[in-house]
Amino acid sequence: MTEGLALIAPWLIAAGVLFFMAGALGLWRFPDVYSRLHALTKADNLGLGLLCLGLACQAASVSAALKILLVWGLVLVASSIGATLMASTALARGLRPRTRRGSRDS
Amino acid sequence: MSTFIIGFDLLLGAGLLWLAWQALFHPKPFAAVVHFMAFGLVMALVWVRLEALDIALAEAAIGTGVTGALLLAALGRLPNGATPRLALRPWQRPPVALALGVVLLLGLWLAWVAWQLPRPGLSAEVTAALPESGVRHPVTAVLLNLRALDTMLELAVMLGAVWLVWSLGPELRPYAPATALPGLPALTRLLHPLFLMVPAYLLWRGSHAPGGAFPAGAVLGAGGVLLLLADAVPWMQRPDRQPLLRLLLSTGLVLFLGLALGGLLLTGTFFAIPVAIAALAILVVEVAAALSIALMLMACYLYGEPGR
Amino acid sequence: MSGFFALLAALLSGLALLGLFRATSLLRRILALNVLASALFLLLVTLAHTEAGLDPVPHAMVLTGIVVAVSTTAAALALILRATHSHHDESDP
Amino acid sequence: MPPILAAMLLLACATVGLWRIWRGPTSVDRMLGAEQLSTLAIAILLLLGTRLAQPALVDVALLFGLLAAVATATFVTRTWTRLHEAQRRPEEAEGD
Repeated sequence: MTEGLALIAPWLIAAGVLFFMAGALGLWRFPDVYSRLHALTKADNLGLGLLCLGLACQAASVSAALKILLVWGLVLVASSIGATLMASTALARGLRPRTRRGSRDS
Repeated sequence: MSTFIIGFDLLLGAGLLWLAWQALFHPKPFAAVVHFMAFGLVMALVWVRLEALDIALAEAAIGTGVTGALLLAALGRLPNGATPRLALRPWQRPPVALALGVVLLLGLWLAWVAWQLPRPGLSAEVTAALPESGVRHPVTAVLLNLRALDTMLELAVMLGAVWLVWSLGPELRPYAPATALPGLPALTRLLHPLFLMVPAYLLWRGSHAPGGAFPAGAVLGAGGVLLLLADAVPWMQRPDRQPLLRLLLSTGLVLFLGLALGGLLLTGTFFAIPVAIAALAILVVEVAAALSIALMLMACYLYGEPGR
Repeated sequence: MSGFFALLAALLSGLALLGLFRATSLLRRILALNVLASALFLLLVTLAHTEAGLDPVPHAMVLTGIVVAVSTTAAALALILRATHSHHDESDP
Repeated sequence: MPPILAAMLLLACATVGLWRIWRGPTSVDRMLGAEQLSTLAIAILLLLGTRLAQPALVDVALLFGLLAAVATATFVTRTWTRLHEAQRRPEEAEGD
């Protein structure tokens, strides 16, 4: 059981880093605020989740593993609600989502 | 391995310099403030790298959190627009460049002089005094027993800042948000248990590991700021609760003074805490100091006296 | 290694002084003061690495310094807000 | 994947956040850049915490997570308020 966890942990961490890179790519290249918000919150939280799972598999004790997972849960709550707050404020302030090719960047 | 660490250091240093440069010279004030918040974040990583975990905790809570919130709240009230660039006439450029060069050289020279100073340090003395201080973590021992006078004066400075902010006039009422934000109360409710649990944990850890009253008070204060944002602490504005608020604000300082005078009575020396009660006394003072720091941060955030 | 961080602190404080002198807005001056404070904290903590191990006294000083820095920032921001608001009240009516 | 290599890759991702904070164009973009940096810092701290066997690093990561929420909430309730609404066209509403 423990050996299986130790075997799977590096792959989980690598997958997490991959998702972080995908989020960074989205933040860099996506055309408007809303798509960048989408890319960042989804990819980063998934990346952090996989990374936390991998690190929790390697953790020294169950309580340490639980604390690492607590960090993930906290970031998940904070960034998902934060994304909603920012998106609705941006919409109310008149930033229009990009709808078709050729429309201007917001 | 060590190449990796050197690369890590270089990246951190380059990031810090870039962020500081942009925080000071980016034309837009909002961008400057966000750069400064990111600067605090990278600074916390630097503290971790330098094995100063107490400072990393305090910087994470205060440098990025509370200072950033203060600056962002102030930005919303300041007239916006890019700040005017400093216009220099052609003949002014050489002397200004000369002055800047001299300043940079002076900074380097001062750092070099400080670097060359003999550094015996006080770690041996602190380690020797640790058994009599009542705690096992040297930084907490220095803060609350060995150099407790500094900490008390620091609380007094903070109270003075609150006094100054409140004396300027009534609380500045916030402008309405751009839209209804139903997520905000949910965020507050979900995060609130953590904002109470984490400071308690940090206080408990402070006696034997990095933690203690300053990070705990800062985290509690940040939680209080979140409550203020969601309008969840109406009692702070009620006129009949003002005496209670003032009492709580000064609790940390008053208990510290009581400890100092108690030491004077019991042992004949100002701030000499008897070993037998040191652990308990430090714990009580730490709890009161954390509570006061949290409330003082919230009080500063109102930018004026509430209930007036 | 710690020489690198001392150099970084010197560069940061030079940058902060430069920003402090060239700033045209009060908010920028506050940012510059905060960067300067961080640079000095960095220098202090770097100097706390001695042959005998970590010196806890500079660490405690920096901890109190961080809290003092945030309270000065709050007081200065409150002063700036009051100054700009009274200016508007005079010019508006 | 060795943790140090993972940490280096995450630091490489951080350059995108730095660029986004500098470039904007809107203030939400800048806040997003800062949020990405804080998530990356949490990930790096957790990696280093297990690598160096320093459990206190997890506490620092926890604080980063808590205070990112405070920054976002302040931004939407205090900075991007109705104050400056009438002063410019909505397309360039940068809130700076």
